Amino acid sequence: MKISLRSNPLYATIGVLASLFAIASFSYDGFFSLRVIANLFTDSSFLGVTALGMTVVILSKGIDLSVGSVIGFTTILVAYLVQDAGVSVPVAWGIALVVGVLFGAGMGALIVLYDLPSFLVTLGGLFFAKGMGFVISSSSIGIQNGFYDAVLNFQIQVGPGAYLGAGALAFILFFVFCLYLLKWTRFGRYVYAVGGNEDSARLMGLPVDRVKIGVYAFNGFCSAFAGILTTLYMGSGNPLTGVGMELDAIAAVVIGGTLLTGGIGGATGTLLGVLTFAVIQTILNFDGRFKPAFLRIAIAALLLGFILTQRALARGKD
Amino acid sequence: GGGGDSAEKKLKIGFAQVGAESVWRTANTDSMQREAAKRGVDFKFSSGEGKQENQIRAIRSFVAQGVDLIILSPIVETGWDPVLKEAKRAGIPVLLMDREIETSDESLYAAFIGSDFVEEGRLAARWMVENVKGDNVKIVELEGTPGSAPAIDRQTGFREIVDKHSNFKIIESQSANFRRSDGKDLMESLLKLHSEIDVVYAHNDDMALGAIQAIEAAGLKPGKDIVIISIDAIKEAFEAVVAGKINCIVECTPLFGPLAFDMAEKILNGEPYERRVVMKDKVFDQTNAAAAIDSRMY
Amino acid sequence: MSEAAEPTVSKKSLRDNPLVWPLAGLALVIAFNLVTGPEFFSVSVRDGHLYGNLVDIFSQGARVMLLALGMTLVIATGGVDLSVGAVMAIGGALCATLVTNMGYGLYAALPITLLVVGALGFFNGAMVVVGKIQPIIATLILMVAGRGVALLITDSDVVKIQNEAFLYLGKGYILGVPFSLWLVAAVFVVMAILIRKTALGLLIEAVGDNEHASRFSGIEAGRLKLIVYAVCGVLAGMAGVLDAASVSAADPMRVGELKELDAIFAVVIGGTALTGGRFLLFGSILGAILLQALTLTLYNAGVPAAVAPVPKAIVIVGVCLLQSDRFRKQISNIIKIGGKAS
Amino acid sequence: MSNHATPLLKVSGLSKRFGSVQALSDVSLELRAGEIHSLLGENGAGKSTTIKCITGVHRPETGTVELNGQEIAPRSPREAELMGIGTVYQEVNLLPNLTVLENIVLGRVKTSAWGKIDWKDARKRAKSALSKLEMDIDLDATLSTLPVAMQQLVALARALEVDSKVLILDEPTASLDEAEVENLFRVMNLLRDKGIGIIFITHFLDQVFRMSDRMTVLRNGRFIATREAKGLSKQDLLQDMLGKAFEEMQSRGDALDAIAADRAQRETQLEVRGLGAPGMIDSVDLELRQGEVVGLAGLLGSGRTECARLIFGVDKATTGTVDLKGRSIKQGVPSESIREGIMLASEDRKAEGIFPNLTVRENMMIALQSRRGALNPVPREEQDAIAEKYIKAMRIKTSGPEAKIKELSGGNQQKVLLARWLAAEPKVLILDEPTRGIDIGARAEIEKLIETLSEDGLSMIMISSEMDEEVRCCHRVLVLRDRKVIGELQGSAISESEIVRKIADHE
Ligand SMILES: Nc1ncnc2c1ncn2[C@@H]1O[C@H](COP(=O)(O)OP(=O)(O)OP(=O)(O)O)[C@@H](O)[C@H]1O
Ligand SMILES: Nc1ncnc2c1ncn2[C@@H]1O[C@H](COP(=O)(O)OP(=O)(O)OP(=O)(O)O)[C@@H](O)[C@H]1O
Ligand SMILES: [Mg+2]
Ligand SMILES: [Mg+2]
Repeated sequence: MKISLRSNPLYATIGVLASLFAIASFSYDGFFSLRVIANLFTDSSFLGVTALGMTVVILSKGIDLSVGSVIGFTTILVAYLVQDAGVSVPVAWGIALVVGVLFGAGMGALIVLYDLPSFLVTLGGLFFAKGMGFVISSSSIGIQNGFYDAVLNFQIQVGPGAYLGAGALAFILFFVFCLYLLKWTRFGRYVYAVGGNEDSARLMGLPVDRVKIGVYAFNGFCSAFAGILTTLYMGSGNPLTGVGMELDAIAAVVIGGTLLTGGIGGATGTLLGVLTFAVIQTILNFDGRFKPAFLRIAIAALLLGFILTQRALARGKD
Repeated sequence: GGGGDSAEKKLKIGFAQVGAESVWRTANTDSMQREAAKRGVDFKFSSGEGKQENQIRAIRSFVAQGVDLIILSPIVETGWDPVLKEAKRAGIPVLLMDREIETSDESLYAAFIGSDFVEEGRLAARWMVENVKGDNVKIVELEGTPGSAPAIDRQTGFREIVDKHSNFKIIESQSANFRRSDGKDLMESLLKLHSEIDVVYAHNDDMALGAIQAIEAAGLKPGKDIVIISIDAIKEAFEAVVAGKINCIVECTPLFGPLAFDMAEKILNGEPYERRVVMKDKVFDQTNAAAAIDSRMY
Repeated sequence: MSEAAEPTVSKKSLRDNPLVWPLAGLALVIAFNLVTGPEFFSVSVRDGHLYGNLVDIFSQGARVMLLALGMTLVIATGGVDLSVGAVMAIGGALCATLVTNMGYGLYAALPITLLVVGALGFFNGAMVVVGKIQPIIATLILMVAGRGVALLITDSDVVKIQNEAFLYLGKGYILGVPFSLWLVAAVFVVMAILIRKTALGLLIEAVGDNEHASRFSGIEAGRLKLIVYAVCGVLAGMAGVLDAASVSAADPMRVGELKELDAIFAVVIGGTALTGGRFLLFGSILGAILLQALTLTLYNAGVPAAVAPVPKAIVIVGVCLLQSDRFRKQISNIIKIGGKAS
Repeated sequence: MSNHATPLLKVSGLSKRFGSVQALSDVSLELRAGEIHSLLGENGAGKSTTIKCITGVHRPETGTVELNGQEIAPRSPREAELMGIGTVYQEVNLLPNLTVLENIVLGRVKTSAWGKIDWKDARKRAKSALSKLEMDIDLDATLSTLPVAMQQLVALARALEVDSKVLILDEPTASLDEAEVENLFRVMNLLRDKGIGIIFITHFLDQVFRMSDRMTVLRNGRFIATREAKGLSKQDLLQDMLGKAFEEMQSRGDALDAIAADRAQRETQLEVRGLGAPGMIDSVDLELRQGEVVGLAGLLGSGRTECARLIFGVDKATTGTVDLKGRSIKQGVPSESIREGIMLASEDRKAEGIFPNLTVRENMMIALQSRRGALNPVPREEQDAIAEKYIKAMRIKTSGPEAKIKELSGGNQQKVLLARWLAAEPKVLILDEPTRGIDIGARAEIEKLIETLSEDGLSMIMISSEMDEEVRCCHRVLVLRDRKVIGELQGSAISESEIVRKIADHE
């Protein structure tokens, strides 16, 4: 079982992503601009944060299907607390994050303590969070709040017409944090160890159970965090938000080169995966000529082209 | 060709559509695209695949592209303020289509053209109250996707009227996600649960058409043993009305194209326009469906 | 607690049988219905065929059963197929278009459809085997594109079906039992024979258990995977045709939405591990039945659709917990203590 | 200095069941400070299970473990480690996706503020651990890119890195070559002198006699005896282990010349010409006659495994041909090779051998099955017959043919794999380390088996790091060095000293 990975596939991914961007820049007026690049980060801030959490889960050889629902739940929870219950925004955010962590830790505990398949437990989590979102409110709640406006008005100008808002900045900072977490901290390395071979990790004396619960708790945090970013992005809460986002997140992680079999991959790849999705979406929005039927096919074709080129390059270098 | 003069710049309009989840929706998209082609507009179409985040992303990219005007068919009512502010800052007017939004700042959009889902619910209920007789009419409501605007509004409007009539009672209200096969599955099970159902009110035609199949499979006659009422009025539903299987459909037209572009041009040319245009929804039943069916486009 | 409630330390063979747990889940659902409304179980004969909730569970569950059967094999090889919902849409759309719009007879349209969806499945397999793309991504591509293809086939319209033979697939009865059920039974039997009477099943399990070692044992993992994905495609297409037939129309937009999750759920709860290896075709059927029974029960109990996911989650986690040795031990301890105390 | 009244580690009355298998019953063991204590027994005797009960991997049903007179009950290997018990488990239990460095230090790294791992310190410690073994491995190499033997050394380095009072080594020498074994022994002696107690498990009796102060023998999960090494005869020890007298394999001496000459006369079975691939091995020529056993000898990393993989076709050769009975075999398609009758028993049993969740029976018949084709199933009766035959013939310890193979002890898994290949009726069988981890009784049987198979006309290529084994089994030996064949020995000319000389002399 010889896995020769290291940076190779990552370079391939960067290369393909860059050329995709370059081709689009030649094809569409106004595509090549700081503004579009800044938008890539703003538009994928919440997907990016969940995908980073998902990266950690997948690295530990687990999977978490509940993220989309937890995001939806968080948005409606925050909107309810701020708008209807009159809780101050930081407190509402704190509550949401704590709930997210507890929810993730709960699923993790079930998975670890009873040795259950993570797929099933988190599928249960998906349904549960989805239902609970509707229990809070079955329709969307708009957030009208001074604090929100202030956060939304906070922007860093990076170029003409190009701003990085709070969401994008949070995403970038969080990415750096995850990079650090995975590469430099004990928890991060244990995650890789558990994903590489759980039995061996146990025999090597690593606290496997705690790491696994930690992974799901961390991902619960990420989902809640992403939910908060979503409320910033939309200025509202809606239990329908986030439907199917678990698949987007998993796909972004995997396109970034993290293996579903665990133990191999990382945050940088995920960032690239998320940006890939964003670039493809932006291209389609810039083009704007497709009929709905062709639109889906175009997304798939771009995705396929991307992956195949990336694969071919990575293999060529081997 | 060569009609394009550099001085006379082509109009660039972006359209953020909800998705392609139903015949009604694709007819709506079609109408817009056809009209845009006719007028020679540089038309940027984006499908949100049923997700608000995608729609917001599309609007932001329209802003980045510097379109002249944005048409938005919002999937939900709330959550548009941040992105509409961005469009406003860029000086791009926004035309809302099909659904209204909830906002603190009405200046965020230039105008609204669309239908009133609550009114559709009311129309359906009014038809029922007038045409269905009985002391204890039992109604089954097939809801759309939980949380979606049409589902909520069509329920609200319908109940508003039903609540005023004590001889009408909604005995069951369940979601079939606007889907035909879910409509059938749900109806099959409700038929077993309730021995007597007088009226089925479906939030869209697809669910009604699915429910009809279930009713027939149970050996009953839709339209006779059970009164069927639905909303949208796609062609297939019209045919069912003519065939006597659906009793009443409330039309919610998707053909906004010509009107929307007229409005867009007015806004851009600074001509006066009406800020809120609500399409007049029509009600069809056995009495008038046959005459209208040939004019159906979708 | 009475003595009867003592956990009968049943024979090892029974406890180790993975089919026990979906059955236990099913028992749970049945018990709930017995308490809340025994009429749930009434089956009568109407118009010469069986009529009742139990029949519906099977006839409505038929589509997910077909999906789950194919998905079982794919999962057994260590893969997963996310495209089944989209392939369902393509299958229904293609068959209906051929029959309704192009005037083919069902006997020509059906084989063509199955061939095409089989080819789509094969395409999935090729991306996994030749392209060496992780299955979840390889099949995601068709999942996204598939619905577009279905829209193209029908020209973004819903295709009405009036062909009698076609409708029979969804609404016909043989000996009072829905045709779809016969179809699933036939597919299951054929698959079970093909897989268990030949060595295919074992080889698939070997590939899923340790693909690397399977190469050393001379198993052509690639070829097996291609076949398995193709079969999964065919079954998904078939489910799409059934769906179209049962509502007399092929809707390219909403058919099969989220069905991939249902199928995977049925497989996993049926005792097949998502990590591949050992698989249980019958378990997946039971899983699909459990899922459908649950849906019907929720309809019947009048649980609002929006909150319905909560009880669903509880059942999923409950069945999960029953599968866990440690949980069962804890419960039996609690019961023992309770027994002593009283 | 060692206090005989309170032993360092005292295990008494351990019992452990796995389902229907009573793996241990009433096992006791005493380890003194500053001694090397061998734990001996056949495959499946319960050695590894005893270890795992001590270190908290398994929870024994009965029995106690005392460390320095205090009862301990570690709930995980981590706790055991913290108490001062360092362990190298059987099979390489490391993390293939991480670097050598991480594999050595993970779980014990220091962290600074912000939870940052102090890699500098870690690197220093890993280096010093490796230097204890006089090893120089690239600390940043991913573990999975190293050969099994190298991984084993990394596992050792990991165990040596902590300052344990008790060191447990479960078959650490199974995949090491002679020089590395020497190295390890040197370190073990050093540790013993420091007063550390070492439990040492191995199947090599000469190593046992050389290294241990005392030894404890298990048989069928039961304690048989603890004996002083001094004055103990090998025969007595074997009697303890096997429960019966043992007949040792004799070198065939001059008779071998005649056999070898006879084999050289026979029809050519396999012909390899110029086989090679860049980075793996330079062009190899090899001719294998019917019934002939050809050994590949060389040091670790000399390219023996690579050679075998190319012939079998799991790796694709870029040059050269492989002909079986004059028919050219398609390169790079193992399934094709198997269908034609060329088979390889891989050295990496975990990754390339077993199907962990399949049964013993299925693991045995799978190669035969894939040879016959999926649509031509091996009838159940035949499968049962195969399973029964080999379980009996190879004395495989299992609760039955329907047990999952992962529940078997390491050595018994190896036997099942051998059975897999024999059941598939090969024409040419390549055995890469076939006796790794196999007990002495079984080893003798396997050697006998090789002889019998050869007499029946099966051609074999054998790779073994036990040179004496190659000396006893092979009719001809190719000596490899630096991925090249550098010489050949035949018949009675094959001897350890000859092989070593060839390796050393070559320029
Ligand atoms: N996890 C398990 N499940 C079931 N049976 C097991 C398990 N682990 C060990 N056994 C059984 O316990 C017995 C003792 O195994 P153990 O691994 O201790 O043997 P061993 O002496 O180390 O043999 P070897 O020399 O082959 O490594 C064997 O019969 C084995 O099949
Ligand atoms: N010191 C070393 N460090 C890292 N890799 C090594 C070292 N020595 C050898 N190798 C690797 O070992 C591989 C060749 O080993 P191979 O398995 O063919 O040898 P072998 O003669 O079969 O030895 P064995 O089977 O005992 O491991 C090569 O890939 C080589 O890169
Ligand atoms: Mg052992
Ligand atoms: Mg080797």
